[in-house]
Amino acid sequence: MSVDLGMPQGHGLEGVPTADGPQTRKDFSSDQEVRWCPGCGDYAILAAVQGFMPELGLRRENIVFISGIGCAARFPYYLDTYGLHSIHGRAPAIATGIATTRADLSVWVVTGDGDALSIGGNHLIHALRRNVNMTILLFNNRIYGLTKGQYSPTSEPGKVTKSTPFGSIDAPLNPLSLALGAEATFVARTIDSDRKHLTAVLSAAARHRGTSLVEIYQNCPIFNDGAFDAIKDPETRDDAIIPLVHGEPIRFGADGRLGVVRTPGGGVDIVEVDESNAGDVLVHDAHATDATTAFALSRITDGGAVRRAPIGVFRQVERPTYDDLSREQSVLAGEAPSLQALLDGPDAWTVA
Amino acid sequence: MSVDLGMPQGHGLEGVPTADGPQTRKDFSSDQEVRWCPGCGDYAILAAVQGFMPELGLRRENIVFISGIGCAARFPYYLDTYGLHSIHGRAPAIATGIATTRADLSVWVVTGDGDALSIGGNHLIHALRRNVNMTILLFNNRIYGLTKGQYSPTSEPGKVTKSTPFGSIDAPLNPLSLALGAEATFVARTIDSDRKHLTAVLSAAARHRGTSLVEIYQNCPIFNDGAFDAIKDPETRDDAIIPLVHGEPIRFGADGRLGVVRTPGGGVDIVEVDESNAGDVLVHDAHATDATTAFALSRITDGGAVRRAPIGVFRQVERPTYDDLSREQSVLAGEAPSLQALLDGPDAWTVA
Amino acid sequence: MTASKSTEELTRVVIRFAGDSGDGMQLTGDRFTQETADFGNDLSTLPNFPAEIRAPAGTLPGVSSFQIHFADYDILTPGDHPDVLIAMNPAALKANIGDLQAGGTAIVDAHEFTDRNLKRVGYESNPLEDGSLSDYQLHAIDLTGLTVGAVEEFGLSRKDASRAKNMFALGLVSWMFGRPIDGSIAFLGKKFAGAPAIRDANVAALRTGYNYGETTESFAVSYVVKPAVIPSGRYRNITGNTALSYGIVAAGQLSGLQVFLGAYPITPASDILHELSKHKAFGVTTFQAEDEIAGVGAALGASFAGSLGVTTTSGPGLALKGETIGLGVMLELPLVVIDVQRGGPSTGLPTKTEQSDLLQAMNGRNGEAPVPVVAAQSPADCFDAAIEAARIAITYRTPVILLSDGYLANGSEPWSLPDVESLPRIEPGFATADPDTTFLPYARDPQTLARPWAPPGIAGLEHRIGGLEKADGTGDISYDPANHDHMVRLRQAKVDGIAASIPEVEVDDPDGHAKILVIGWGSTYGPIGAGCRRARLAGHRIAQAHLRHLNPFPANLGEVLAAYDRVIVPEMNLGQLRSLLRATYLVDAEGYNAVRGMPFGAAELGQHFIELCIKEGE
Amino acid sequence: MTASKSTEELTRVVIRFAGDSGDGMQLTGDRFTQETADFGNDLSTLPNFPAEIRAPAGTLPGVSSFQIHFADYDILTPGDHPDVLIAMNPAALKANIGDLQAGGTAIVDAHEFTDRNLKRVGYESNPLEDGSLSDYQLHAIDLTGLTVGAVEEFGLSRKDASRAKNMFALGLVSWMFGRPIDGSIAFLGKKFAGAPAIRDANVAALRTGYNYGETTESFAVSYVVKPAVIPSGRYRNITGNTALSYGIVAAGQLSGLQVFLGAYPITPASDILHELSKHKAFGVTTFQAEDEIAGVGAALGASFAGSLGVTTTSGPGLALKGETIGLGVMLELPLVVIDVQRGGPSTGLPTKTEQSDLLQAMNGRNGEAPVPVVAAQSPADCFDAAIEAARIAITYRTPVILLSDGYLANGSEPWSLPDVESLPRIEPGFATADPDTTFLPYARDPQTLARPWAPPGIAGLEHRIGGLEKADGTGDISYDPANHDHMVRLRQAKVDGIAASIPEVEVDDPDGHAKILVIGWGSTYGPIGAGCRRARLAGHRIAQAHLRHLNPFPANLGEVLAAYDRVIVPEMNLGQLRSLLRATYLVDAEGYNAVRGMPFGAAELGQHFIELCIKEGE
Ligand SMILES: Cc1ncc(C[n+]2csc(CCOP(=O)(O)OP(=O)(O)O)c2C)c(N)n1
Ligand SMILES: Cc1ncc(C[n+]2csc(CCOP(=O)(O)OP(=O)(O)O)c2C)c(N)n1
Ligand code: SF4
Ligand code: SF4
Ligand SMILES: [Mg+2]
Ligand SMILES: [Mg+2]
Repeated sequence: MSVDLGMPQGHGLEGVPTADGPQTRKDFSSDQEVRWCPGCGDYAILAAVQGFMPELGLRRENIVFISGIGCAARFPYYLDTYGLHSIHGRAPAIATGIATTRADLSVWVVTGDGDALSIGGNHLIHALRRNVNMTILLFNNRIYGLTKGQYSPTSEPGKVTKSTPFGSIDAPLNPLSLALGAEATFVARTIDSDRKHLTAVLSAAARHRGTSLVEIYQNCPIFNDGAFDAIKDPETRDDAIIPLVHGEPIRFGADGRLGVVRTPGGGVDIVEVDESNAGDVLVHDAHATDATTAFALSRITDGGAVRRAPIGVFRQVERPTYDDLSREQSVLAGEAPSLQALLDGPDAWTVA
Repeated sequence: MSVDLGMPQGHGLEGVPTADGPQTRKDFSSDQEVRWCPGCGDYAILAAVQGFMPELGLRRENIVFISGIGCAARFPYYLDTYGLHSIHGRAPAIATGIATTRADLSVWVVTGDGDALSIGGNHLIHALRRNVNMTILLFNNRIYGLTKGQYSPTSEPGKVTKSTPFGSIDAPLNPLSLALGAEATFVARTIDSDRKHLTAVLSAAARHRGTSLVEIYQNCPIFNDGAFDAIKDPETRDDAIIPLVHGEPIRFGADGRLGVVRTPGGGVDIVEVDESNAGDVLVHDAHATDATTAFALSRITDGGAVRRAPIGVFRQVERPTYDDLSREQSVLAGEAPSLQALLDGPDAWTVA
Repeated sequence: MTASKSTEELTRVVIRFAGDSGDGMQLTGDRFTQETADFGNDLSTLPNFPAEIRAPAGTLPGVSSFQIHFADYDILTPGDHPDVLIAMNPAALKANIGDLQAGGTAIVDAHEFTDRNLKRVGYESNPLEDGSLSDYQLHAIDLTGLTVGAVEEFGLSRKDASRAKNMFALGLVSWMFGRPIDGSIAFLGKKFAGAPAIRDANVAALRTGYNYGETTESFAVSYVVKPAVIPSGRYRNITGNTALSYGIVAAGQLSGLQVFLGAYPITPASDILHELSKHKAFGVTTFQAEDEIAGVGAALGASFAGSLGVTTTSGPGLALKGETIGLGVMLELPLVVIDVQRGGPSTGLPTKTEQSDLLQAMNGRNGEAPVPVVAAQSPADCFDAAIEAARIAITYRTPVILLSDGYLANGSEPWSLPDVESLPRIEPGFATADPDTTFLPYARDPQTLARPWAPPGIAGLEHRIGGLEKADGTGDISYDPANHDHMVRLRQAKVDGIAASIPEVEVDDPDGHAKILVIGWGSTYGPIGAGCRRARLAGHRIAQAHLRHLNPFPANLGEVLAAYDRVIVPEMNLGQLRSLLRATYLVDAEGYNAVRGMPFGAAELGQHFIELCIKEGE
Repeated sequence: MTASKSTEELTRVVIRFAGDSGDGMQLTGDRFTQETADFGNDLSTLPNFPAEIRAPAGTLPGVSSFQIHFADYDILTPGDHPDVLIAMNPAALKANIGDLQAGGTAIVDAHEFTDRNLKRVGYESNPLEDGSLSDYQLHAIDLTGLTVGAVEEFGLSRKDASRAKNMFALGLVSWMFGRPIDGSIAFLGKKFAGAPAIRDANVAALRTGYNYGETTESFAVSYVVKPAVIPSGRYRNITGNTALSYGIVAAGQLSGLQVFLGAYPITPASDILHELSKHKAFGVTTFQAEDEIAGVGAALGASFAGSLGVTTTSGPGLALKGETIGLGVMLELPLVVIDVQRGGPSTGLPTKTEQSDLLQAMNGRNGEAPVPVVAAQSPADCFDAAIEAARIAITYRTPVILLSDGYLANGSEPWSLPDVESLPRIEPGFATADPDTTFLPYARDPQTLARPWAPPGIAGLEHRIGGLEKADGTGDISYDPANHDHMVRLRQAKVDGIAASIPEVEVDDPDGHAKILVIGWGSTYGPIGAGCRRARLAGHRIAQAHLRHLNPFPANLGEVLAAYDRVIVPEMNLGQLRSLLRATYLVDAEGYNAVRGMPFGAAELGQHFIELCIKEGE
């Protein structure tokens, strides 16, 4: 079905015009006053993105940020690119229209855990399966920030919030497991406070052709402070953060004392690594055709309080994108025949 | 959080009143004329369900079938139970309201691949993660039947339909992978034409406490005839159907000549089995806590034409249900205090 | 035509083909329609299919029918009561006989009138024999048997052979009304090019049916309906859904914009998606979305990106799109929302027609969210209506709701083909960058009050917009009370101002002295016109006006209404336009309402108008 | 109160507390309100918070305020212009000073008026020093410094210590108006029971502020606003969202039904979800759904299963629920849909008030889908309105839309506590099985036209219903044209018939001779009433009526409207009720419209009414 038409089918930014000269972070800062709460993790993400954009080297006017509604969704206002702050949950759908009609744009979606996984869950999974060329940044603070603190589809069970005074009773979604179940081609996780890692993941995501889902752990100091303390606290983080690097054994902890191994049951587990078992440590293969191991890795982080979290690119595989295929069909359709001929059709008659 | 209150937390039908005497299939046939196309797979499913209901031994009046819109969704009209033919995609949400408020009902959702996975995808995944006690029968004919033959989210890529004259370009969803990614506790697949298997799966699904998702391969002779021929044709089916039985090695084909084994990459693969490798054949564990192997099994069926399909219960694990927990919180809340006291509040004053 | 039979001249005829869903009645009707068009009559058609895909054969719910009205003058409706009914089985007879004109002709396939089939639909005795059809001219013919006999030589199975009986019926009726069948023969040749035996059988059945009429004694008379005197030009027959699709394609060409359709299938709108998906070569991209919300969302995104975003749906889908249309109102971007109305509320009567989404179109969004509303009045008119909707959307940067309905969607009529060169261009007028001034995304064109449309890709026009209230000019978020009040009024004024660009409503009031004005919108145009004709033929004076624009109304509408003593508003709803007219113009508009899932009958309206005229002494 | 200071008597005062989002102004306002209620004044309050959760400290968008109006007589609004403004920083001063009554009192925390803070909000010079506030009585006090000093002994960090400054301000203002502070002290004791140092610091700040007023020379006068003469009874202060929640709890108790709330959070409706989630003991189950559609869907499911299904939302959410409400219309099941209106269109002004969803409530569904609409008129009235909505929903088996708005939601007033025993019961009247007859799920109660409500669980009542049109009586699917027309009219007639069960609209026309009638709905009740009072005080005659029921209208409404020469409809929209009145009664109703996200001012309306009266010679 797929024919080589010399169309952009390489990395995610192919087809997007590049900037004439070097850019700075300031080029990407809009004149709008940033209005998040003091200490909000969103600031760090914004700074990282503004700092990272010049690295992409794209023309600013060919970048579009689309968001839904939520604290996170204010993001586009602060970037001096084209931007669309849309309605709750619908950004992936809107971005699909943009990406499909414009091969020359770099399309970014900014969304929250409520926006993406509650009201917008359906659009998210369909964008992923279609593999529309866009990068989705899912700011997961495990709470509804903008509406002042109800539990979200990623909140741990038993969470006491304004809407769940006796504790929440829903098992949360694991955004990465869900994405993998929805045929995602690029799935990654990073952390608001780790600028270097965040930037590296964004870079990989932008370069991936297709829908890239990046979960960003984001602290909401007002309504869910400390949700990620285990992976941020210098005391505990080494044993809690599990960096995934393609082609490398998955080791972490001080001096790599811990490692991820496969279990006989088909999943993965964490063990202390010594000489005897160093060879068993799983070598991360982000490009595996089969998503099963990526799925297994996503399960390391259960639905409760975050105690352990792999970060990095879980999965990155090539699959034709919806928008490329759509444009390919248009090209294959050839030159427009005459409109008059279309209207006339085969059965017209003339009355003298 | 979960406390033993002697509440129904056993199998899926606990709490539903049982019938006084034996029932027959006729007890479950309504007076409505069945209006599917001749040869539609829905007939076989209806017959199987009507035949199976008496086995459950529940009071008819405590059974509710809820459907969305589509050919499949006409199902409730034909069963002499309580029924609700609702709107497109929303049946799981509506059923959540029913199941949460009524522990004494057996709640069934009937839906199609479009109804459940296109417009209704979000409600489906949220029902699954919440684990609301209901059984969802997803009639997957890989096409939109009622609207006369557009491709659906489960259609194979490249499908030529009325809405895709040049072939569809979306990668389909795998309903079972998606369900597993959405924290489902019960995931199964069966086939319209295999009444015995269908009945066995329904029985397991009904008895599971929580949301049971049953994908039923259903032939649509009008718009997608033969979609499941590979697993129905006596010539090919032995090598195509992979029955999953908990605790049994996964073997199939004539004389069990084929088997499922784990691959080094973490997935599963199909091999010819002989003495040398019989021990490697995967023993199916539907009750594994980790969903990874179930996920791997779901990947055996890729998005193209159905060539191979595991059938049976992929996964069945216990997790408290949303509705039980909700009722538990209500019980824990105790007796209602006086309404007058609530209205008065702590700060009332009296004007003489 | 041989001389052995006599012919009779008629001015107009209504024929209904009815049979099982599997009997090919729609195809038969389409062919007869094309023959009639070829012959030169004016015509109008109305298909009617069951909600079920294929209900069990031989049942009442499984009956499918196709009606055609043709005449030697210009006609307006598919006709109320058939003069000729072709019924392929007892179910088709039972479901349709009540509509047959007294004294009309019923042609039935006697083969199907077995005890079993009769019982299945509740006939106690055989109506072909029990005299219950004595009011009609009954032709009970073994159509199946004759067909099977005629195609024996092609070696088909009996089942396949009997399938050609619809072509036998077509041949017979074509003979009756002197239709040329060459076109149909050519058509069959193409359609079954890959299956020669079936092709030949169908052609043979068609010819045999034709000859059967000519030779059998039971058909003593054939009829002549002379070609109509039709304005000269090129014509084709077209359904509303096809015309609407072509209108969208044309709007893209006329504006030079790519067209992006985001749609989720729903009856009776799906065929627009089907049609548009064929026209990629015209720069049309179609996207079958996961639901209605995604469909309109993607369309709005495409508009943001510089395409003409379009979404198609029916009533339940429009309900789902309300929030996103509201976003479009705030973003002030072009967006064409097409609602092919069907019977409601809720799932309602999905395959039937109705006009009950007008108030939803006007008000189905939160806040003050005015949206222009445009309606098509006949199948062919869907083409113009679509272009007009696109013109408003592009020129005024606004979502526009275009209302069609189930009757227009599937009904057909001859379409006087436009000369593409003469169609007016639509100017997108994209914003351009000016290095000397800051770009103001919410500045206004003084004429149209439209804001600049600045799709991504142009340096210097970078801007961020969204659903929060925006400051006049800059488009920045603004919570300022006075600005909000101003913007609410500005959006309303922009929509109201569209009136300046639309033609005044014209009144058909032959001598200018009528006291009663009948005013309608949408697909009731034909029946209302036909009803007025009847009243006038009966010697009464009555005026007719029909609205293309429901929001804003044409500038002269208030004046027009005020000029009549009585204003009558026939609608296939409980009075939606009527309430808008009353609220806007304080005119005591009276309704004539029927919500039956079917177009009004010309006779019914004519009767009503005549009664009104008599009361008013007109 | 010592004799060392003089006191002055006032009849009414408006005070506004304004500060940063983090300054605790809402709490301060709540406490002052409770003190005022304890004292016995009539009162009305209006909180006003930013859309941002916590905008950067010291910025204009971060300002949060709380206004209270109290008096020695019954008042109707939270007041137009404050007499006293408490401004905790330069942003709060800048954002609010424009509203302060000329000659009014401004109390500001001088500590915050640093160069940096001034610059941040665009003050070029210090307004406390540059004479720009000379029209006001300015009290520039180092509230922060005084507070920190007062709480030194409790060993808090400077930051924590300074946090108590809102209590200092509360103490000071309480002294100014002779409010009792014992209740607030008790409140702080409870609130900070777990943090004794903070508790003690807050209490100390409160007392110090009080004493500061009493001892400092700069406050020469304190004021007395005598208790109002209020009908005897028990009272509490209540916000609209709380009253509405209690109304739902009460409706459950009065009907004996379990209540099921399916809701998705949205400003300004979320607090109803929060409140109801506390009341499981009253048989209330709350379900935070994945979106608005699931929320209303689950509620409808619960209703099918025999509970009172309720869903809460605001405008954008109502848009999403339209399709499901339409299903509710077809299923004819009880369902209460609560829309707490906010500024629109689209995301609009989420934290501001507006009345612009009326037409959406009336028409935001496909097909003819009539739904009763009820509106609350004041915060406390939300209780009665919720019970009324539930009564109609249960009695008539129908979705009912209950309209509140952002002002009612968060505004408060004293509520005359109902005696629970005297509240009328609501009879669910579930269907019962009768072995001798077939159950007809679409049979009708001759009085109400309601159909039977037969939740699962009863043998013999098994039935299947859905969104397709149903045959009268049996509820079977029916595509019959006449049946459809009948059912469409029947559903309309059922809703129209509700008028028989609602009270006639009452007109407040003191001497019965006014020529001008002002009619409103919803939260404009207070300002319209206050405006009419002003007009009457100025010697004019003007009548007022206010509608609880928007669909159907009260039976006598047409008569009432016809009795006046002019009908004026003030609305916080562009004229939605106005258009309904015009369409229904052909009355030339005139609008007075402002869409500013804020309640009308009494003075503004009074002025407008007076001008009208003068013109009419009233
Ligand atoms: C249709 C609609 N429903 C509900 C809302 C209210 N709302 C706005 S944001 C939000 C959830 C925000 O949570 P999340 O996406 O996690 O973003 P965060 O604020 O935490 O960044 C909700 C419920 C809305 N704006 N629109
Ligand atoms: C809101 C809404 N959108 C669209 C439709 C039209 N519609 C009805 S069923 C259907 C899809 C049916 O496909 P599926 O769920 O696979 O069921 P099947 O008919 O194949 O059994 C669609 C698009 C509708 N009824 N309502
Ligand atoms: S509420 Fe939480 S997520 Fe939102 S801006 Fe404040 S800190 Fe950030
Ligand atoms: S269209 Fe297909 S799925 Fe629908 S009833 Fe017919 S055969 Fe069955
Ligand atoms: Mg969040
Ligand atoms: Mg299907």
